[in-house]
Amino acid sequence: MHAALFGQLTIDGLLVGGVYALSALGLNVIFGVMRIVNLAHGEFVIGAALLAAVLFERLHASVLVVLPLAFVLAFGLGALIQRAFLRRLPTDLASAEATSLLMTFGLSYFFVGAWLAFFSGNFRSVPYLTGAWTLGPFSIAQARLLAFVASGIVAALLAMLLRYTALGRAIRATSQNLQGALACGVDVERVRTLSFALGTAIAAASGCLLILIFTVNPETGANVTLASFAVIALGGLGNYAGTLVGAAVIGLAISFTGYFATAQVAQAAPYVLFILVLLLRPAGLLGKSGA
Amino acid sequence: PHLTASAADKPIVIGASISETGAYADSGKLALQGYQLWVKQQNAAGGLLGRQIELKTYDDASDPATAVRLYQRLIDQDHVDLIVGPYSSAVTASVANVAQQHHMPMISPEVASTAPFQRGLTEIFQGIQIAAAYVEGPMEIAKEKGYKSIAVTGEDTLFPRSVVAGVDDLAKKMGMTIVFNQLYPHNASDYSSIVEKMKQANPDIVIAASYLPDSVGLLRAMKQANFAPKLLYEGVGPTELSFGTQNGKDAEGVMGTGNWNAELKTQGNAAFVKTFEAEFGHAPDYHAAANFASLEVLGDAVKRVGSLDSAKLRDQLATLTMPTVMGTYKVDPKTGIQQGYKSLVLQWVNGKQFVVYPKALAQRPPSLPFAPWSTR
Amino acid sequence: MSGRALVISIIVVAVLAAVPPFLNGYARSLLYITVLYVALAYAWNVISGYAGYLSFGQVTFFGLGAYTTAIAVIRAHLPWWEGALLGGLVSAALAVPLGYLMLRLRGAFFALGMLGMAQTLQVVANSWQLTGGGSGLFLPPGSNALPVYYWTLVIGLLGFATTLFIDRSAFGLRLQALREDEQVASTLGVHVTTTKVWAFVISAIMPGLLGGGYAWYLTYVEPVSAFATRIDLQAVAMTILGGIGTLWGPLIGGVLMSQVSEILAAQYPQAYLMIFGGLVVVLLVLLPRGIAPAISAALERRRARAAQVQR
Amino acid sequence: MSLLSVRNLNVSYGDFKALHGVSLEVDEGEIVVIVGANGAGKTTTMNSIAGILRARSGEILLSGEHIERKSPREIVERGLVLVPEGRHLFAEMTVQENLLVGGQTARSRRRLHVNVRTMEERFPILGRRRGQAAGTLSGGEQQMLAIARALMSEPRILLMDEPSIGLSPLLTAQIFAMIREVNQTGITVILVEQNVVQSLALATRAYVIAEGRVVLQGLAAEIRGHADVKRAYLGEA
Amino acid sequence: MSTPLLEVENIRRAFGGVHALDGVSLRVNQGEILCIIGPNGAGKTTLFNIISGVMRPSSGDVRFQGQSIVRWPPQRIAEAGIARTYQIARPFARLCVRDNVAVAALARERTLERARRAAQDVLESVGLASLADRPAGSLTLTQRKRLEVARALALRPKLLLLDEVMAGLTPTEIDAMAVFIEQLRERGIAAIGGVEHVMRVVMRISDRIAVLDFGKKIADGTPVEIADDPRVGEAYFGTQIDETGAGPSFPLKGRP
Ligand SMILES: Nc1ncnc2c1ncn2[C@@H]1O[C@H](COP(=O)(O)OP(=O)(O)OP(=O)(O)O)[C@@H](O)[C@H]1O
Ligand SMILES: Nc1ncnc2c1ncn2[C@@H]1O[C@H](COP(=O)(O)OP(=O)(O)OP(=O)(O)O)[C@@H](O)[C@H]1O
Ligand SMILES: [Mg+2]
Ligand SMILES: [Mg+2]
Repeated sequence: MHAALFGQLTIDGLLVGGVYALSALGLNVIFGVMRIVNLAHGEFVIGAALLAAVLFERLHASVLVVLPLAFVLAFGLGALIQRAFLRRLPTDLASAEATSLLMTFGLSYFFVGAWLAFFSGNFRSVPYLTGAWTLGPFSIAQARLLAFVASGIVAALLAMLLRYTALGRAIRATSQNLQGALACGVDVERVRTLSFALGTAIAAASGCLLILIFTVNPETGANVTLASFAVIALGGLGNYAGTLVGAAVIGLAISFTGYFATAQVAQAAPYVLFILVLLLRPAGLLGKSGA
Repeated sequence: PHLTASAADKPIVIGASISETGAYADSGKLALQGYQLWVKQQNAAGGLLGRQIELKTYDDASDPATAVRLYQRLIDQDHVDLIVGPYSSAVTASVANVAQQHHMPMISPEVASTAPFQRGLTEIFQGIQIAAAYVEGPMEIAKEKGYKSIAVTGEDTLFPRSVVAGVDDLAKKMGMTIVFNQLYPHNASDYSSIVEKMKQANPDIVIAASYLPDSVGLLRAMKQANFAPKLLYEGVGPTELSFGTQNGKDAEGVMGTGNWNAELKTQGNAAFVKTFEAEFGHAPDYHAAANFASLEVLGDAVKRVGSLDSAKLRDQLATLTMPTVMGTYKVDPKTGIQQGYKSLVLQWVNGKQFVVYPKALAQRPPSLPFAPWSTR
Repeated sequence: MSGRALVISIIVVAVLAAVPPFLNGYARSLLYITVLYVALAYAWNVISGYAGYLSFGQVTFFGLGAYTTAIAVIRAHLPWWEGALLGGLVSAALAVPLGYLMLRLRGAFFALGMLGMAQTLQVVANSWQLTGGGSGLFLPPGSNALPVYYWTLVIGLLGFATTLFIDRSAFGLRLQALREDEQVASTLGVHVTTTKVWAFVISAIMPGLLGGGYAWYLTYVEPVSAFATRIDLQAVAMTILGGIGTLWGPLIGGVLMSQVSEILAAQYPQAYLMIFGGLVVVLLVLLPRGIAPAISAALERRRARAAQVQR
Repeated sequence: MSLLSVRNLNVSYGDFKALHGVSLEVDEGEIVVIVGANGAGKTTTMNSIAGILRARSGEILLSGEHIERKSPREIVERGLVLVPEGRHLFAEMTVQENLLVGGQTARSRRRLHVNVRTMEERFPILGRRRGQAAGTLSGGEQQMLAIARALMSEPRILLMDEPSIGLSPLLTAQIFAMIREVNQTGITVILVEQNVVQSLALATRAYVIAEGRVVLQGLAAEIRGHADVKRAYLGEA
Repeated sequence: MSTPLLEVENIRRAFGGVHALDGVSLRVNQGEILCIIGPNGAGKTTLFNIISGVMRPSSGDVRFQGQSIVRWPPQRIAEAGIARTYQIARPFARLCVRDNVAVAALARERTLERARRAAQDVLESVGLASLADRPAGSLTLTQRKRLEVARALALRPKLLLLDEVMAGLTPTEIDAMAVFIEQLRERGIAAIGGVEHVMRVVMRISDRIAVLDFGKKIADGTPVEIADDPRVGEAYFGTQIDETGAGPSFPLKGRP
């Protein structure tokens, strides 16, 4: 194989991985703190993506302008959902995990319906920065690079929030040790609401970037949820650094299998990879392997 | 159903399911408007057999099981007098069986693949040009220009497969070689790998049997990989008007197959376009036209038969030759496969679609080669 | 099951068996779909309700059954029901190794792992010559829905009977023990892996058998609709709303939800998904344990009150 | 008025009733020890006081104010803080971050950082391990961190659940010395311990809990001499 | 000498850097009662986990009636005749008490009905019969501990591993449990008890006592020998001599 081709596939894979990374980070923040796998995650991504597309069509608004707007809207929406519904789920029930999964499943149906009513079933994308820069033998898609860089910035902001602010410490403390956080007087209810809101907002941000690369309609959210879950399953649930690695692995797997096998194989690659990794290392690639 | 005295005052009900939601939702709205326009015009002109016409539609969410149940509901519970088919090939394949069992003739306005018609069913009729003929146009154009090598791709589902099924034979006949042939699955999202592979194969022309989302995705991936073949054909995607809005200048030069065009000099077409725009405030596309034309044919058949007798209606639809906004309707009486309508190759030039093939109907010659990305 | 419940069940079954020939095609189809989903819900309830392994991918076996049947009918010219039986067998055969593999995962990992499995099989169906790739497979047209309905009804009854059996058998007790605590169950002599793989196989055979009927009913099989996640999620929602891990839950949830969704889909096609999803959320807030447990709790209370009054 | 009074506390886990009407009184400046066998309900009592568990019924008053319906945060803000059983450190966060979370109810950033420095002076080993992940500390260091983290919120009353668990005799002695020191700075201490001998030596008063009930209470010395206690907990006939 | 019922040979098990068990060997004969004492974290539970098959040792062997069982799955070990209780009671919360025991009885009985009857008998013997229909999640701590024992007994074991069954019991209950354990000997069931404190009882019921400390066995002998062993006194009771000097007091807590 030519080195150039290898490089090109690597670039393509990493750039795609970048966008998945952001969406998966949002999912992982929610899981880390609330221990809920949010099946409606993809719907938040897609909702924001479609909003960005519609605002671009109607008002020629740049996604970079829409992104903060969507972030704020989704933040509010996430807080509302947590307060109104998720908080009401009983936690002492033996089937608590099933109930929370089902509730987020119900939410996902609701939002697919809502987006259909809102945006129609049309497939949309945003023709913004559709070109590519050439760098020696490589071509680097502008939108992908932008999405990658923006993902990186949002991820870095998130990392900074988590590391250097009181709220971030409270979030990490709660996800690492609920009992300890309670004992320290962390307002866990508030942390949960903020985490769900934050996870949702990050989903929305990733949606605004995703739309630069993919063509989506309201029913493509489930794919995003699955891919994001595959990413965090690879990187380790609750492990934020692992998420980035997982996303890179998934992106590369899609890119290389797509080239050397078929597009069909590439489509299945995230799941196959995720199942394999789980069977070999139940805690994920970077997770500590259990006893 | 037989006419009784009281039934004569009741409107004739035409039933159909529409994919208003689901995978094929894009086209659903315009398809419905095509129906609605015809019903409105026909009612204004006195209806059918002296009775008013009413349209009864449900949303099948592009799901075959749902569609089957809805057609049964239309026939068994709502007792509609006539039916027309649903949108997608997959949904139609199952619904055709319901029509067959109830002996209700059914025109499928938008099913281009012939597979559903080759199962010995006697009640369904194809209301659109067959898929296998789609690629003739672009290949003829390519041959004229002396292009030799072809890369073939497309979504791996019924209709796109029928589109590319004939490429092999045609290529042999025309002395061209296929250097790449690989499909991608439904709901694919990332096309960069497949485009990279095509680029490595270095073909003169790319034939992609794609719908709207994948044709946009492919085009974008090609631009990003800086890959521009001399001719780019992308199935039915480019015939959608939103192909233009979603791609802007990048759409320039892309070809696709349409079954209809606003400028087409078919019977009643100009009036159709004008009234449609007046009615709905936007331009019709081929979905609207195909569905409108199917009702034109059905209405005409009813008039000729003079009743709603389904057996006679069936025979009439099988043998009828009739001009519509789409061209001339004529099917193979045995299978119901369309023989009359011709497909058109459209090309985006200066932000608009033009018919470039067949020559007789062309509004302008094809603009080739497809410009390299660096020169745009 | 009490004597009265038994009598009611027999009457219900008799009606379900006797009425369809007199119904029009639409009512029959509606009944078929209802019974189909109830049967799928019963299948799902075994692995997810009794064994505690929430699966979002039992549709894998539904699709497998559909394809096996289509291939058997088209290639081997078998009658469809033989094909469907074969579909059940193939599903069971796949479920054994798959169970050994996948049941090592827990919680959301198993749930989404199974979802991924369905996606993977869809990809296989999409790229394989034998399955017709993306074009799918056409079965001979002109099929009559009635035999498929009875087939489905019988499997639904089998599902009910299996659940009844699980509720009162050694196997069922072991299953529930491992749901509560696998490690403890194993040190008490429960063959944990074998037991849960059996449960998984039961939860796979039924969709395999049902998928065959579905293929014959639709006369067409293609990857997207055969492995549609929404089929699975619908069965999941029905079971949990009805009451997960209970005998009556899948029935109550299945009948209720399929009727509600049919009405919603016909009346408010645009708002259907929103209402359906909203309903799930609201019901979960109100009845987190599902309808069947809520009913039995209410009955329990009434009985207690009656007993008090008597005293 | 006592600083903390717990009256008739009933707590359940699902259907399982863990506490049956537990009552306690703690005065300002005391060290009160609660002893009892594994599973007697000591941790349940402590967690309920700290607001981490919700009692079915009963009252908890801190300086006369009802706190049984208050959130853990509100309780910490009122000066009652728990060093939980099993430490519950934030294992992947640094020592310093753990302290910062402990002080997150602080009124100002300045105050927060002053407190961190104070803790690092008081526990020099923590100062030296400032940047190390808490999970990699040794058992004794972890326990010190747990106590320091609790002290970060400047409590009036400190609840400690088995602080000596898993510690060597030397470290246990150090921790107990530290508890006395903390108490001497004016902080009231409630201590749960299975290390009956040492804790009774340290405490002013003691409660014995069995099966979710207070079965004995009194001055530490009296309890130490009680026949039942000798037999059940000290292995003496 | 006949082969011992159970032989544990040079078992090692590490968690990360912690050596929970560091070359421990033990023997238990038919009908013998062995108590393992040692502070928190000495490795008692880990040893039980290894014997009962829920955990694999890093190295070493376990033989039961002469056969190596160290690679067997837990259910096979249970069927062979080793039953255990869990230190922290782990009832099947949503199952009723009788069914909790019936699960274990199924290893010996062929039908569910007979297993339930056998379960009822066992429940009688531990004094839980009146609670047979209650969900196990609603039991009190002592009741849960008894249920643990009942489930283990329902397996009709040859060897019973009792992990801290005394902990948390009141003095009277401790006495009752001691009597119960002594009766095991009469029924020919061997037992290994892991006991953290309550030395008085340990001395009374044990045929032999093994002392674990920091994952190592530091002594093994009859109660009298153990009481006299200077090493034990030093390592286990040494620094903890009660200030009244009245003999062994509460043991040390675990490792640093
Ligand atoms: N989350 C829980 N769910 C159910 N039961 C519980 C839970 N936590 C504790 N219990 C039970 O409540 C009782 C009291 O437990 P608690 O932890 O308060 O005891 P403790 O006195 O602190 O014991 P230890 O000395 O072991 O720390 C025990 O029987 C225990 O099994
Ligand atoms: N799964 C595990 N992962 C990591 N460390 C473990 C694990 N299980 C036990 N340990 C460690 O191994 C050592 C021995 O633990 P074990 O539970 O066997 O002690 P024990 O003698 O039963 O103590 P106790 O009296 O407290 O029950 C302890 O330091 C413990 O922390
Ligand atoms: Mg405790
Ligand atoms: Mg232990």
